[in-house]
Amino acid sequence: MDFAFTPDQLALAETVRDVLTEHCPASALRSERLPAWDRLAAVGFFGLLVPPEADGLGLCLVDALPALEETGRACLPGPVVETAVVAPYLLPGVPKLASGAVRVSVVPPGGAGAPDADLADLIVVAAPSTRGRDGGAVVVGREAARLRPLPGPDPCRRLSEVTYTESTPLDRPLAPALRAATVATAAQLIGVARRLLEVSVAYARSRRQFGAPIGSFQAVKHRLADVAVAVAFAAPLVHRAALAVEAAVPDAGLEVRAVPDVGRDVSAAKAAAGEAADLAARAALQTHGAIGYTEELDLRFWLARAWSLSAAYGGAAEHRARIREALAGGDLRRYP
Amino acid sequence: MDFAFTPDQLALAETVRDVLTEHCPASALRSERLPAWDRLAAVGFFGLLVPPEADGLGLCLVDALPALEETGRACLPGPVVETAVVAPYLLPGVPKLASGAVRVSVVPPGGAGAPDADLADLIVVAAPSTRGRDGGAVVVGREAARLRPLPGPDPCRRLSEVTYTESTPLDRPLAPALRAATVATAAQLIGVARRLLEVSVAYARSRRQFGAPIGSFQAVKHRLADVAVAVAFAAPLVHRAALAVEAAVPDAGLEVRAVPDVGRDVSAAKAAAGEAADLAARAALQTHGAIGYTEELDLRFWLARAWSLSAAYGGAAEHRARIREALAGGDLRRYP
Amino acid sequence: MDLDFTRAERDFRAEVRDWLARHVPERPPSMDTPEGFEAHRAWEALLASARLSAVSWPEEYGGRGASLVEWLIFEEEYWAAGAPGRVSQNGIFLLAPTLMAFGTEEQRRAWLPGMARADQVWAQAWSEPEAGSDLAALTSRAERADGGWRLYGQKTWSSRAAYASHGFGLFRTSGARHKGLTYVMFPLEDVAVRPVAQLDGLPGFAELFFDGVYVPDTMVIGEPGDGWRIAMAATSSERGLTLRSPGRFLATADRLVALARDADPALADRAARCWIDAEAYRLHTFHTARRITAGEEIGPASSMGKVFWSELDLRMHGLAMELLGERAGTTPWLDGFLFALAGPIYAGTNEIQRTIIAERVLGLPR
Amino acid sequence: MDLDFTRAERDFRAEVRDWLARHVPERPPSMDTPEGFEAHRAWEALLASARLSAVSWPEEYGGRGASLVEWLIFEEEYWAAGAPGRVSQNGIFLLAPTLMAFGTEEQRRAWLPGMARADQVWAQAWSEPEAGSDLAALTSRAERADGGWRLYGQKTWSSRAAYASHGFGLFRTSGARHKGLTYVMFPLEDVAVRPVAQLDGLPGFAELFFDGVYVPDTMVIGEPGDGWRIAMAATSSERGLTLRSPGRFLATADRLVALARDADPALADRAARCWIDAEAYRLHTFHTARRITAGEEIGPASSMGKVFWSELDLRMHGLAMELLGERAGTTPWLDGFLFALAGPIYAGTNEIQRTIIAERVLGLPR
Repeated sequence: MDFAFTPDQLALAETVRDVLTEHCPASALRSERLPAWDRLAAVGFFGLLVPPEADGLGLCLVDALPALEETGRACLPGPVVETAVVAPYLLPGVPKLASGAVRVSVVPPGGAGAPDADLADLIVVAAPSTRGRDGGAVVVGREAARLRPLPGPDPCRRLSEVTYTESTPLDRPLAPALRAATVATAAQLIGVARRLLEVSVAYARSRRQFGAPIGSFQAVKHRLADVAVAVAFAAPLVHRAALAVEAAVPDAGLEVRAVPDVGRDVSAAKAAAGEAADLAARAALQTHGAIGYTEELDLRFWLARAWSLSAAYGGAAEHRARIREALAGGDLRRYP
Repeated sequence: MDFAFTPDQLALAETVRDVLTEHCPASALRSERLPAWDRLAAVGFFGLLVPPEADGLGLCLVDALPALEETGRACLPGPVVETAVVAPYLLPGVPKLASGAVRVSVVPPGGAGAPDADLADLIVVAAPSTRGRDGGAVVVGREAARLRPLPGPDPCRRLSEVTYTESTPLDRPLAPALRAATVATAAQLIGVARRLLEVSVAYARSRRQFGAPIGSFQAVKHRLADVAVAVAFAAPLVHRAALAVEAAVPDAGLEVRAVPDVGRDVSAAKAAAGEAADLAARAALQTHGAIGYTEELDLRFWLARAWSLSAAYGGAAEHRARIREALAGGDLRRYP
Repeated sequence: MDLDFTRAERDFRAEVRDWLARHVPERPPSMDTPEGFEAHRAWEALLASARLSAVSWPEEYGGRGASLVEWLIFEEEYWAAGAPGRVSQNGIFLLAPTLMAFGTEEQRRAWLPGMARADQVWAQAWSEPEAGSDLAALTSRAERADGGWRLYGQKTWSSRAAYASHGFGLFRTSGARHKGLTYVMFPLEDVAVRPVAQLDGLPGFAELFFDGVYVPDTMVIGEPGDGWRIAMAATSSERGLTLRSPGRFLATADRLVALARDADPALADRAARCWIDAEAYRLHTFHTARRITAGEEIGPASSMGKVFWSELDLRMHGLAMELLGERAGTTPWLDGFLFALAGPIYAGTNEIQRTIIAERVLGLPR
Repeated sequence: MDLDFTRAERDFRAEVRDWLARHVPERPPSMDTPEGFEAHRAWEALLASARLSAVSWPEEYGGRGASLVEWLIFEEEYWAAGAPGRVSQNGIFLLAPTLMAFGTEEQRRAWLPGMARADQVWAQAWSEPEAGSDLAALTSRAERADGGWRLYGQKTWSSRAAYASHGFGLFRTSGARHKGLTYVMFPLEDVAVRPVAQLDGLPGFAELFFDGVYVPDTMVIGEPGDGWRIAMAATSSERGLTLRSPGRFLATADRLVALARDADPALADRAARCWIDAEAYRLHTFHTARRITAGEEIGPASSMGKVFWSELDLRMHGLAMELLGERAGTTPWLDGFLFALAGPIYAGTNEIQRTIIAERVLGLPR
């Protein structure tokens, strides 16, 4: 039992944070579709989860989690989770995946579309959702796909409906990859929420009304405190889920660790992270007042990201319904 | 359209309020089981809804509503709603009902017990609930009933399980009486909530901490403002329900008024009033701090009443489930 | 107490419903685009042709002298019919009540009929960069000029200003804080207008820069220096009945319940709660209308309505976002959600409203 | 990062679970009745006989030197087994950490073993009638006397004091506000104790009246005048790990989910949320334990835990009240609800906690 990120895991996040601070500033969100991707590729980000035999680092999801949180913090555009997390699970044999030269997008089961599919080389399209069952998926090359843009709130995470002429069936199970994608998205949401909170605190310290910084008013303080609490208690659920996703597979070196219900842990993480980010977005808007609504303020990118990622890979209500069903089954054992 | 109480209706409430202020002070709640009942009887309170042919005033439920709210405001003990509202519907022929000489208690369908049954002369016992259907009821004389006290939060509204040896079947439909009882209880809850708010405001004005009255702190202000809002928007639902209960019956003098779904309106009133009272109770406790928990403070009587009446005639969740079902049926027409 | 509509009220509802069924256009483009603005103006003119753009005004100004209850009925029918948003909102519901209460007969005759027909469209201009929630901190000023005033300074969050023809707001003529503010109408043609794009990318607001714009005395409402009192009366009506009529929320609630019909019961339950809350707002408003008709002052109690409807609107649209997930953008709910997010902020933030309720309704100490 | 328990931790859990399964008594009467108090004391003595009353203490004081994680495991098993509330709570979880950090070795030897066996039961005495949330406003005082101090003044909300043998609290020896307060232990036998009945009619608290009670210097913890700093360290531990371990809420959440299993889905959904929140609190605490073990200061972040668990506890019990309706009083949930209602108030109200989070964690201005 050592429930804290290791120095290596934190150092990786620090590296990613530095890259993103330099190469994905808020101004880049207005002008570039894929800021910082090449730089992230250069530090090995897209090979973290790729097996060593395919030139990756063969790390676990939990190792990449703080780094993924940084991509949320920076509001990094592009199919990040799909390329860095889903692809190593489903397409580990695709050449150059680890180098970041291949971008992947995904239409999850029941999903409306694929994020940033126009920037992807390969698109994984899941069979229509069959409630809990793994209906399989196919891989579609970009040139064989027809994309129809879906309007949505997030200018930096554009969804497209995907139809296609040719496809290759996937021979790997979809469910573990989707669980990992859901947890990775939850980690990004934690990053988005933390950034929204930081920005709101900074604004509340500087903006003055009625002769005092608005951050000195109890209503503002308590609202932002509530966001801090929500984020603080959502994050460990996300970290646990990342461990559960891997621990559900027996490890040769250790005894088999008992994860009673990985899906339940994953849903708990996504629901809590999505709700924390939503609360952070509301609080950010209420703190900023009308200026928060303007296109001029960078805030809007993080608001949009909070909303788009909350809906990605299932919304909070959907995940809680799954948790409810799991609990109704009567197995209340916990991991750990 | 004239959605406000008439001077007559308000004058009646004023009379009841005066009686209760004098004869049902908080101190009486500690020492008496039936404070102010004789005085209320003397001003005709128990005959308000009794038909004129049985010596009553033959008024409508809405006429008595502000007066019923006063009984909640005063935390009046005894089976008030059962005697003043249910009995005129179900037992209009019982002699001396209008004079207040006969007290009635009720075990509603699915209810755990009868309130203050040991003080009642007659107990109406509904058949076990058959979800929406009127299973009928019987009347039991006090001497034929065996009472087993049920522990509960409210020392001034004690519930008893009722078993009996002899009973008389009721020949009147139970549903209209239960709807009226539910609305009357909702009106009492509004009264309880208003009193809790007043007491909390008074305490917040006088209690000082950190060198200022606690009512000057934004957190306290905003919490009490939320209570005021909840009460202000629950009350009209209760008033509408009282009109709907009567308007569902065609009136010779007027055209038939369309009440699409009386049960839905009644459930809306009870759910909203119960939740407003619950919010008022929480806010009262948080405002008073630890002293709010003490037996010495009168506050506890109103807290207990908020909880006991919230559960009486169905809790908020139960009523909202009924509303949900009604809406799922697709009839979204409103009254008026 | 009764809740039954009179024969006249029912007839009025039938007439409005019938007219709307025959005239409501397909959803026009956003009023914050040039073509959408013109489409909305044309719609206002069509409404005016049936004397339906401002039903509660006296006939001589273009209304039909409808009662408050009739106005509420109009609003219910209007939003239930899916009719377009009101591009004349600022004029009809904010400026007009002020002209009725504080303007001269000449001012009313000069401006109200054109407002009813949307010949002029009005922008409001309350806020300034350093005076958002704290209106008394305004610094824009009006300086005495021959037979009128010259306006200097900057306004922000001026809704509709990107395309409107006129505006109104407070300008400082003397004094500090609440004192010495003057209520001024002005044409926008001589004002520098910088549109401000919102989350949806469209300029729902603008910044206004005044560099000596001249307005004659006839454009001042009430006495110079009396603007704060006049504006507060308007703000009170803004927060009260006229800003957000129940009809809008009833229509939203109906659509939400339909959207949630086959949803997870936990979500359907939240929809049911919203639907009931919309009813509560409607009933509460009938009661308020009764009080106003009886000559009562509503005063700070209108803050309760502001808190209630703005949070209800946000809950409804937030729930719709949850129900629709990634498909929300293909429906009008996403735009509605972005609009609803502003509810707790504009027309006095909900924090300010709660403080007003606490201090002025409940009597808690400042 | 990993979440797997070591072999030793799993063995410890198995031992505790087994012992509890064999020894947990039927629900005793409330510890706020004379017979219930004695029953709870007897239970503490039985726990102590298995070195389970204070597992994290060093062996020489009656503990078994358990790690923080082991202590959390103990708590999970303890509450899952339905074991009684801890009548020694104030001593073991509030006073003992203070003695460990600020007491002398003599004080520890004098008091800890007896505390572990419940030979002495301790009441806390922080609040005063005019200093509830504002502890710095304390006026009770300690006056210098030969080889010790004489205590004067009044304390209130002293939990357990109706039946306890000893108490501890702050007394003013000089200065104003935070300065000049001294941390004093005292026997209750010479203190006038007025029990205060709670909502449930039982004296969970008492008022204490001091009229010159003499305590020797050995009953002062730390230096005279240094009490505020010492108490704040204890309050921080009160708010952090030791006041409300996750085990309590996990057990409640399990029972709640079972209670809601056949309930309306809207209620079952709320139960599911509570269950997950209890897990979140557990995981967060594992992380905190790791930080403490690594020598980090938790500091004001512990306020987040206080807000979270107290509101979770109230949501869980409030939901149970809704699920049970008028039958709640026939179950332990009603008492649990009344107890949970105090959560947002005691150990620093949640308003104060939120202000601490805002100012000291987020850095917002005072």
